[in-house]
Formats: sequence, structure tokens, C-alpha cells
Amino acid sequence: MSDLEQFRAETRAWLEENCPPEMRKPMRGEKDATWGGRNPEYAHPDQKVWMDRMGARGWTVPDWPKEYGGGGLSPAETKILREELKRINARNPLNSFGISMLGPALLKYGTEEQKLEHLPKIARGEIRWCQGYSEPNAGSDLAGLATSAEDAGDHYIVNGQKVWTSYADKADWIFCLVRTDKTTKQGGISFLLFDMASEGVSTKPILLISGYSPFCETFFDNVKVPKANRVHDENKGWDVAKYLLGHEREMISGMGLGAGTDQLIEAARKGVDPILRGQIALFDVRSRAFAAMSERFIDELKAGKAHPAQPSMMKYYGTELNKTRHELLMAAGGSDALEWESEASNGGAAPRAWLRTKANSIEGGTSEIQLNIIAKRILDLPS
Amino acid sequence: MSDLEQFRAETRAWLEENCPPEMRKPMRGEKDATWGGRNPEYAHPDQKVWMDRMGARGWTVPDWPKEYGGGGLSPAETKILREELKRINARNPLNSFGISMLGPALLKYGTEEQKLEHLPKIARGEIRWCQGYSEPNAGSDLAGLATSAEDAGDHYIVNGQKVWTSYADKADWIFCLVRTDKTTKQGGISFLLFDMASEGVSTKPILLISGYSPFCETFFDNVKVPKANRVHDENKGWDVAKYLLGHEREMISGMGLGAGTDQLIEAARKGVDPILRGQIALFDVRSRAFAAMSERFIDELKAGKAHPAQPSMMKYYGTELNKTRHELLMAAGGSDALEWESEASNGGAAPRAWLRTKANSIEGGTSEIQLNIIAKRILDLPS
Amino acid sequence: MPLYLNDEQAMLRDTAKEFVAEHAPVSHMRALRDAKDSTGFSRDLWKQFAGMGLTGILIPESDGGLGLGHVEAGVVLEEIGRNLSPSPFLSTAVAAVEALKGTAHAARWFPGILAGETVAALAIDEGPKHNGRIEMQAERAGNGFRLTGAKTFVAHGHVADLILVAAKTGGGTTLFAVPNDAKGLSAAPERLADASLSARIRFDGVEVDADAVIGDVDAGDGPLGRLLAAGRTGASAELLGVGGGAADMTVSYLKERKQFGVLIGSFQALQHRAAHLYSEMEVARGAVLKAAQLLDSGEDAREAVAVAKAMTGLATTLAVQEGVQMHGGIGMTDEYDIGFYMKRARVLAEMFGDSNFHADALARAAGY
Amino acid sequence: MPLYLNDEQAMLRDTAKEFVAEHAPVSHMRALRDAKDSTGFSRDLWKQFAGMGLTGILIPESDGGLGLGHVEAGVVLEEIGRNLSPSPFLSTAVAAVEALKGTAHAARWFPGILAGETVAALAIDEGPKHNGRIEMQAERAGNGFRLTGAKTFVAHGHVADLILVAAKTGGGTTLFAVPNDAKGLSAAPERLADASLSARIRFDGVEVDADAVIGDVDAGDGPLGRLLAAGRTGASAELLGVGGGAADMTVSYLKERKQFGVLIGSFQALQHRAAHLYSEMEVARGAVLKAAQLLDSGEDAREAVAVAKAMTGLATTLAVQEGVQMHGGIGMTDEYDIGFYMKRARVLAEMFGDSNFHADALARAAGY
Repeated sequence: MSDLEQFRAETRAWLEENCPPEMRKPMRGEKDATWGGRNPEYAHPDQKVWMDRMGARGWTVPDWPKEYGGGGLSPAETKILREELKRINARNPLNSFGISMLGPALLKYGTEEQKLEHLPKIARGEIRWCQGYSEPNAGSDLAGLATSAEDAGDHYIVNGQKVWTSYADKADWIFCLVRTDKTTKQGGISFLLFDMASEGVSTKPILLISGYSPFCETFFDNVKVPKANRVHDENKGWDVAKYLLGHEREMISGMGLGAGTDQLIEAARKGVDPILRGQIALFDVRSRAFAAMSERFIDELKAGKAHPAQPSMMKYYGTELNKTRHELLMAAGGSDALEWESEASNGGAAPRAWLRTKANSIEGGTSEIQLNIIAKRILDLPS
Repeated sequence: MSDLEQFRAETRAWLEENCPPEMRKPMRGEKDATWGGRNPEYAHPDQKVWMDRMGARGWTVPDWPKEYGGGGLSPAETKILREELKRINARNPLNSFGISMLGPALLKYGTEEQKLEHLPKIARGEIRWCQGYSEPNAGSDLAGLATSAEDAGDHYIVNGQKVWTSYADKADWIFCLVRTDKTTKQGGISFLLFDMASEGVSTKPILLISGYSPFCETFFDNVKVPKANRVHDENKGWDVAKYLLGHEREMISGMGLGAGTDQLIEAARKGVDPILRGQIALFDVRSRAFAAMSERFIDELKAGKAHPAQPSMMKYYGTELNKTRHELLMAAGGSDALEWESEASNGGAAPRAWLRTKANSIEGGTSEIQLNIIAKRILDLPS
Repeated sequence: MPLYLNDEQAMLRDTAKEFVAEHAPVSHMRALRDAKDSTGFSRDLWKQFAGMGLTGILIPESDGGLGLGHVEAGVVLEEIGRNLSPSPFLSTAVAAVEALKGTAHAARWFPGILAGETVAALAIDEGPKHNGRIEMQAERAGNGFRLTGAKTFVAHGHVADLILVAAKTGGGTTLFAVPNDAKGLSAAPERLADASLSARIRFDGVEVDADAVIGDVDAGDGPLGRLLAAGRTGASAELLGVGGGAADMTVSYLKERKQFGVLIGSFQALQHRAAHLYSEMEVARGAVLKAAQLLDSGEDAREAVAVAKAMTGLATTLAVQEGVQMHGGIGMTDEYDIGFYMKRARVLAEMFGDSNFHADALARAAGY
Repeated sequence: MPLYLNDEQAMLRDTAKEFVAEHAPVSHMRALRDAKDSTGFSRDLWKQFAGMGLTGILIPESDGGLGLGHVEAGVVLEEIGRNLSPSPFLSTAVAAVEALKGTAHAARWFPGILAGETVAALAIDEGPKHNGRIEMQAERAGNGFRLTGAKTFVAHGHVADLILVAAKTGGGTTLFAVPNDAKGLSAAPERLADASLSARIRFDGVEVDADAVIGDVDAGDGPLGRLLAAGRTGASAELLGVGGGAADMTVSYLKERKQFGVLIGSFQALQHRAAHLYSEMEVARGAVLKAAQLLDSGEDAREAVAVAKAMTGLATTLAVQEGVQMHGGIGMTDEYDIGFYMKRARVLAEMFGDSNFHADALARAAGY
């Protein structure tokens, strides 16, 4: 047996023993997601068991180095782990902007102290992070941000307002873009980390059309942030932000592979009108082709062969696909899927999830922005 | 019986007697179209019978005044005539750019002499017209045209080249945009009529992807054109052209109502895969809705209620619909519809017609141009 | 008859536009929702509709109504759609009136409808998808019938005074008019995504007299067909208003929102999408007017009605999708109205059969 | 195995790219067409393919071939697609070889294929749509079988040395290898829209020996399944090349064509459409590579193959439509190449089942 075959066998055995049965059932809604943090919420106690077991092994972040709380796995091993997790339909043990966004940026730009301080806590789900990028009136135009960080010796004084901060009201720390130089646009931005419990930080949830409030407006009123909490050089925050945006797009593009397809096929099996059946079948073609493309993209990314703007394509296609999936789910569900509060509808899980997907092609850079990027950076079309 | 009811009864009786049975069968291809002219071509002798009978009655142009060869019918009567023609699936007695394009422009801008000279011959199919608008390297940008008409006293000397001249090699006369002033762009254009038999005119057909050559390159080498043949004032040709373009778009948009839908439904009845069946059904929804929209548009146009840019919408939607129709026909036809020369395929009628439709959204102003016009002139979006 | 609004119809449109925008703008719907209103619409507003004569729009003049047609009803429904006004107008003044017209029920129910006091609901669907199948049974019992079964997606079903319900009788389908207080009838209201209230109704051996039959026993396809044709055409008109409202709001936003220092409406990619959307909506408009005119003319309108419902479903779905996307983040917030349009469009698209249902029906009718 | 080309495969791609572009560019196809060539491809070119070893790409090394897989065959087919090169590579070196591999026929036919002398054709379809139905009969006769029926859409069928044909035998399907000079066999070549030649073949009691059977009698589903999987995956790769070629040509045109004084590639509406097209083609590329890798690994590749054929059909159809439209008038002329891409895409989309066929098959396999 080769090393990899042995690794697969051991992994399979470990998962068989350690993944609680409840965590092998599909999530029924956003509330079933595990986010960890100082004040964690669990819809089921097995969520914590599963997160803790995977976290202890470093398998919440299998390819991070062991010294930072990761699993230290090779790309081939990581792929096997993912395959084995998928085989048993295991839920994601830990949803985390720390893992998907901040982590990779810290690994690339962080100091050794920053890595040792933050990465293990991310890996184990002890600290929940949020992202402070967008600002009112800045929209897709990130470089226009106005939140200021004034130099006060060994620390900055941060003032301003962020918007669309995901789960800011539930997060423990924030990674945040601030302006440290007003004389240039992208050149005057720095990347700071700070505790959301700091004095002067307040949040206000934004009610969405889905009836949920995953985003906040976040206000900073003379917040004191040590300079040691700056990642990368002063005024070089844009580099970190760009790097991190790529990872965010990757993550969001994964939505195109969402478990919703299973639901859709299930609905089709129960019987849908013949035209919808055909629409689902053609959707399934695109969905499976995109899954193959995603596999290729991840493999190329790991091998350093991916075009740097490729995440824009993944983000664009994956989110548009996800929106279509939920349109089809709504059509399959008919009037049952219109119920908003009833118990039978699980509190309107279907329509709320459908409406939630409409943000996929807006958050993390709109579809239009991604298409601009593809046109300019991949196709090299003229301005 | 009201006057209109009586008109309908008489019309029905006349058509019953005068429309030859052969002319009530669907056209099998472009060759079945009747164009008239000095050297007419008929695939079937009944084409001439039908054209002559309708022409004598002025019913090739039912709403033109009688003194110009028209039928002198009211809008309500014209609508009844069209309905009765449709009821018996009568073919168009005369395809003519004279009717669809030049006629309306002459009625609005022509002198009394020009109207009396040209309109009756158009109505009876005696003179076949072509249109000289596009030039090489001008593309969608008509105002950049370079064909020059130099003032030589009582006549102009025309030099230059046109392209995409429909059936120039078969046409008797041309209506043509020429430059009479090089110092301004749109302000320096005039609208001339001249005989294609004039000395210095030559044509060269352009072979298309359909294997047909409906368009030509047309060359003018010191062609002498009497000033009496200019329509509207010198340097005011752009007004005539714009007016006429609207009519061209109307005509092309009619393609969205093409007889091809019958073929498509016929194919669906014979049996197609279940997904294609659904695609055809949804196409049919759009096609029928567009037919209703077209009826509304024509009624509004007659009542002077249509937005002047509305033909752009009709042209855009109708031509895109026609392209979709032929994609669906190709899918329904399978490998039979790929044959290009065989007798069974009627010389490749299906694939040639399919390829021909691809020009619909290019000729007479591309779909992109129409969308620009809708955005600017109807939606009033900013530049 | 030319295919555009005549002068009287255009005048009605102007009146309806002004009236609905003033008395039932989107903020009216939002307020009802925020108050968790349990009726689902404003009875005061319904009275005002009556005061304008609108509840009797399809009721013959001989019965005290305006005696107008589906074109006129559509004109009003378009404004209701544009303002997302919660109203029993479609179920009561359009579909129910059309089913009851010319039957013995007219005398009983029309006065209340004309007065803006009576509300009717349509218990047609039995499953989550509108499909024409009826399992509900009506057995002969005494002088009348005993109804057993369940219906779903009944707008206003929990507050309606009168429920029109289709059931199987021995030799066919029969349409019944059932008062809301009939014994054995229970209506459970459910809040839908668009904040409207729709009921699941159980009929547990509900006994009705013979005179509850609308038209003749076993011949319910007649009045039910009229009800569906009117309901579908009306829902199409309302969808047209929803889509038109969303499109207008979006085009306005494109003209005022700046990004990268310029108006986003100057981006050609958005211009082309807006122009395409405009075209779709115009085509839908043609289809709706055609269906309404044919219904009014008494000609066979079945196919035109199917085209109208299917096409408005397609066009309005595009309108709300483009609307939310082009608004960007703000379009996702509950505070902004565009999301309400998306929700309402979804509910109306499903009502009386979605685009696929009607496309499929057209295909069957055409023999494929 | 990572889902991208390994170093050897990338090297093969570079070689194939250079070779095909040099020896069989679009002008090669155009010249054959203009000459009304009656073979449908260049036998010299086929010899050159053999000289490069490419005709034996899937033939085991033990039989003198390169012993490579479907990923490698796909790499070659993509370049054939990109250059619209008329070639019997797909039917002969991919689908037929895959069906004959490991059977008694390998020894008889592989040497000729390796030498670039033998051409094989696939007589699979019996109606205008690929649907898997087989009416053709093979009755036992003497030492062998008598074949009766007709096949259509057989690329190279009129010049092939060897025709693979599926027929019904008593207890199932049997796949036969029939030489082109068999008595009673008549192949009528038809010129298709893309200028290729495809035959309608009649089998009027064609008698073949028992050893014409590929594999076992009544067990033709095995080799036929291999043939179809290879053919579909190969056609997908060729479609990818056609779509990629059209997309590249179009993006280049956007960078050089001026209108209203600026490059049309600077129009945002066209940029977004080009970017969307790029995305579709990339997704199709992922699907093709996945199918080929799975085939090579010996795992069940049926669904991945269906996805690849369906997705390349969708993406490439978009590529050629956008290609012609964005080229404007010049794109409609025979003189310009983009129209050839549209024609070839249509033929390949139909070959071995179109997107709807494969989507439908996926739906059936998934139980709906």
C-alpha cells in the first residue's frame, strides 16, 4: 500500500469513528452552520464535538503548517481528506472568515508573532473574525474608503464607518482596511487587526430581504489599535486586501457546488412539470461541469498554475449558478416554497435561502466587477 | 352590415377568387419570394399572376393613396385586408425595398413628380429597388460615409463604393446616400435615386456563409445623376435616411413572426426530445407575445402614438427571436438538417436559412446599435 | 379594435394610477407588514375602491356595476402591481365576479362587492403547483352537497366572506360558492414571502345547499373556466405592473447612483441589459393587452391568456432579478423597496400556473 | 491525479498545436471544400498523422501504438477542432480503436491504422437524432450473419475501409466490423453544412462471417459502450477546440476593429459578453478533462462523459454565435473563417448526441 493509500485508509477510519452521525446530515439552513468564537451558538451539540475534534487534529485547516494549528498535510493528502469528508457527506466543521480569508493573508504577509498569535485560534474556532472592507457610498469602489487611522505613536486612532460587515455583531475580532494616507488612493491604505470588544466599536445589524441580518453597519469612534496589529507595511494594505479578495472569491464561488443541487434532484425525482425537468437537467450539466472546473482550478492553484484573475471567473460563474439553482428550487417548490413563517416550511427556509443567494453576485465584488476583471486581466481587452 | 363588415366580405370573396392556390402554400425558401422588376424571376408562374392582380388593385400597398398606385384603404380596412390574407395563408404578393423602405420616404419627402414617377411602378412590381447605405469600413457608423457626389450644374457626378447592397445585381434602381459636403459629418449627406443601368455602375456579389449572395459590393465610377433625382434638400439626406431606417427595422422585425414557427410546431408534433419540446414551447410563448406586441406597435404607429425609437425594439427583439427559431429548427432537424446539397434537404434549405438568420441582427443596424438606441432614446440613460 | 388603450381606457389608467399611488403606495404594504396585520389588506382601502366604483368594474351596469371589461380591470391591476398594493381586487372583483356573473349568485353577492364589504377567495389549487387536478369530493347529501378535501394557496381565504371552490361531483366538476362560516370549514392563514396572507383550507364534510352550486351541477368547467381566464389575465396585468415598477425604479437608480465617479447608467453593459429588459416588458405588455381584448370580445382567448401569463412571468422575473442586482448591496436590504418587488413577483408568477405550466398547456393544445 | 495536463501531456499539446496549425490550418479545409474534394479529407495528412505516431495514440504499445489515453487523444482533437481540420482521427484513431482494442480485430486492423492507410467509420445512428435505438437486424446466415437496415450521419462512410455497425441479434446488440467492399453495402455521401462528407449507408442483406463480430454475439453493448464513450469524449474535445478557436478569433477581432473611432473591444457590453463566453469555455474545459481522466482511470465515466458532451455543446454554440455577431457583417461572409466555426460546431454538437440528449440521459440516470 502506498503512503497515500495508507493515509486514505487511516483518514477514513478516523472519520468513521469521529464524525458524529448528526454531522453527516445536510444542513437545513444557515443556522446549522458552525462558526465557533467566544460566544458560540450551536443548533446541535454535535457541532461543537465535530469542530473540536477536527480542530485538535488541525484538519479544519489541513494544509496549514502544524506550528500554526494546521494539519501540515501535503496537497495530495488534503485532496484525499476532502474526498473522504465528501464521501460521508460530512458537514463543514468550522465556517470561518479566519480560515477562508484572513488566514491565507497572514500566512503570506503576517509577522511570526502575528501568525503564532492568531492562526491557532482560528484553526480551533476560538476566535471568530469579521471583515471590514466596504464603506457607505464606496460600493464596488473599494479604493475610495474613508475610515481613517491616525498615527499616535505606538498605536493608531481609528475613526469611521464600515458597512456590509458580515456577522460583525457576532465576531470577536475584525480585519479592517483603514486610510493612513489621504494624499493617494490605493497607496494610502493599511490593514489592521483589532478586537471588536475595543472601546469605541459598535455594530448595527442590517435587516435583509431574506429577513436575516448577517451583515452590520460597524462604527469606530476613536478606537485605539496597537501598531503591532498592522499586517504588512503601512500604506501597503491594498496588497493584502487584493490577495485576500482572491480567496474570498474562491470561497464564494464554492457556492456553485452547494448542497442545494441534491435538494433540487430530490425535488425532480418527486415529480416536476416536464419543462422544469429539462431546465433542471441542463442546470445539472452546468453544475457538474463547474464542479470539474473547480477541481481543476484548485489543483492548478496549488500547483501555482492558475491565472491570478481566475478566481474572478470562479466567483462569477459559481454565484450565478447558485442563484439559478435557487430559482429552480423555488419553481419546484411552488406555493409551498412561498411560505415564510410556517413550521412546515421550516420558517420559510426555502424562500429565505433563495433571497439570500441574490447577494452572492453582489458581495465580494459584483458579477459586473468580475466580468470587468476577466475582460481586462485575462482577455486583455482595451480600456 | 357595417361598411367594414361589408369590406371584409368583399375582400374575402375577391381573395378567394383571385389568390391562386399555389400562393396559399408556405414558401419553401428564399427562391419562392416574388421581387418583380425588369427581369423578374419566378419559381412558379402563379407568383406573377398573384403579384399582377394585387398590384392592379393597389393592394400590394393598400394604404398608399390611389393616385400613386396604392389601394387608398383606411387603417381599419388595411388591417382587415391583412387579416384576410393571413386567414388563407396567402404569400406576400411582392417583396420590395421600394414598398418597405423607399416608398414611405418618398411619400414624406418626395416631390409630386418623384411620387408620380416612382410609386406606381413600385406598387406594381415593375421596378426593383436596392439600397445604397453601408460602405466599407463604415460598418454601424453610417455617418462616416465617403461616396461623393460632386455638383456639375444640373447633375451630380457620383464616385465611390457601397457594400451590403441587398440584391444590387438584380435591382433596377438604387436609392443611395452620398456625400455632398465634406466639412460636416451627418450634415453633408444627400439622398439620390438613380438607374442601376447608368454608365459607371457595377456590382459584385458577396458570397455569404449560407452559400447565397443576396448582397453586393457596388461601385460608382463617374456616374451622372440628374439633380431632379435628389430627394429632399441637398445635405438633408440624413433626415430621409433616418426616417427610412425606422421602416427598414420595422420590416426586419417582422421576421420575428416568420412562417418558420409553423415548421417548428410541425417538427415538435412529429416528436422531439422532451427538453427540446420545452424549449420550443417557451419560444412559442415569446413568439406569440411578440406577435401581439407587433400588432400593438403597428396600431400605435398608424395612430401616431408609437415612440420614434420603438422600431429599434421591434427590430432587436424580432431578429433575436428569429435566430432562436432557427436554432431550434436545426436542433429538431438533427443530422437531416445538416445536409447542404442533397435533394432530400431541398438543397440544404434548413441550414442555409439558419445561417441566413445570423445576419438579421447585423443588417439594418446591429442588435447592439438597437440596444444603444433604446437605452439612450427611450430609457434616457446617460452617456 | 386597435391594440392600444382607447381614450376612455387611458383616462381610467390615469385615474387608477393617481388613486393607487396616493392611497396604497409601497409604504402602505410595508406598514401592514410591519404591523403584522392579520387581515392581509386594508378594509378601508377596499371601501375606497368601492367608492370609486372599481369593485364593480366587471359587474354589469344592470347589476349596478361599471360594466367594463378585462382591459379596464387590467389597467387597475397594473397599478396595483406597480404599487404592490395588498388588495382582494383580483380574487373578488375580477375572478369571482366573472364566475358569478349571469348566475343566481350575482344577486346575492354583487351588492356586497359593490359596497366594498364582501371579499371573495378562490379555492382552486390542491397541491403546491397549479395543475388543474381536483381531488376534492362533493357528495349529494340531503338537499345539497357535502364537501370533503383540502385546498391551498387561497389568497385572503381566512377573511373572505365567500369562498369559490371546485369539487368533483358524480359526472364532472362543480363550482360552489361557500360562505366562510360554513360548518366544517377551517382556514389556516399562512404568511407568504411577499407578506401577503394565503390560506390552507380544509373542508371536513362541509354541508351546503343545492343553491351553493354556481351554474349547473357537473358543469362547473364553464364558470371555472371563466374564473381562471379572468384570474390569469388579471394576474398577468398585475405582474406587468410589478415588473414595470421594478424596471422603472431600476432605471431611475441607474440615473442617480454613481460609482467610480460616474453614473452607473452610463455603463454600456448595464444599458444593454436595461434595454433588453425594456423589450421583454414591452412584449409582455402586448401579450396582456391582447389577452384582455380577446376576453372582452368573447372570442376564444385561451391561448392568448396562456401566453400572457407565461410571458409576464418570464419578463417580470427578469425585471426583479435585474432590479436587485443593479441596485447592488442596497437592493438586498429590507429598507429598500426593490426586494418587495422580487417577492411579489414570485408569488404572482406561481398564482394560476407559472410560465412552464402555460407553455406546456400551449404545447399540448398545439398537439405536441 | 491533478486535473490539469501533466508535463508530457503539455508537451504533446505543444507538438500537436504546431503540427496541426502548420499542416491543416483552416485554409486547408477551405481548399478541400473549394475543390469539391470527394474524399472529405487529405490522405496525405492522414499519413502525416501516422508518421507522428498519432494514429496509434490509443493503440497499446504492445500492438505498436503509443499506448496513451483519452486525455492525450483529447489534446490532439482540440487542435483539430481549433483548426477545423478534416480528419478521420476521431472515428478511426479514437472511437474505432477503442472498440477494437483487446479483440481479435486488433491484429487485422491496427497495422493499417498505424500506417495511416486504414480509415474506419461508425455506423451508429439510424435517424436524424442520435438516440441509441437500433432497428438494424443481423440474422444468422450460414457461418455468419446477414445485415439488413440503414444508417445515417456516418462520417467518412463512403471512403472508409472498415465500417463499425451495431445491429440487433436475437438476444441483444452485436457490433460488427464490416469491410467497405461487402456485397449489398451502399454508401451515399452527402455534403454537410461544414463541407464534411457524411454517408447514408444501406445494408441490403450484407453477408459477413462470424469473425466480423467485435467481441461476443449479443454482447455488443460492451464494445459499443467503449466506442460511444470514446467518441463522445473525443467530440467534446474537438468542440472545445472549435469553441476556443472561435472565441480567440473573436477576442482578437475586438482588439483590432474600430468603430466610431475606438476599438470595439473597449465597449463594456462586448467585454462582459466576451468574459461570460470565456467563463463558459473554461467550465467546458474542466468537464472535458474530467471525462477523459475518468475514462483513462477505468472508473465509471458515463456521467462525466455526458456532462462533457452536453457542456461543450452549450459553450461552443455560444462561442460561434457570439463570434459571428461580434464580427458584424464581415462575419457573415464566406471569405472570413468565423462562419466555418459556426458550421463545424453545429455538426459536432449533433454528433453522438446533442446537449439535450445528454442532459436527458443524466436526468434519467439520476432517477427523474
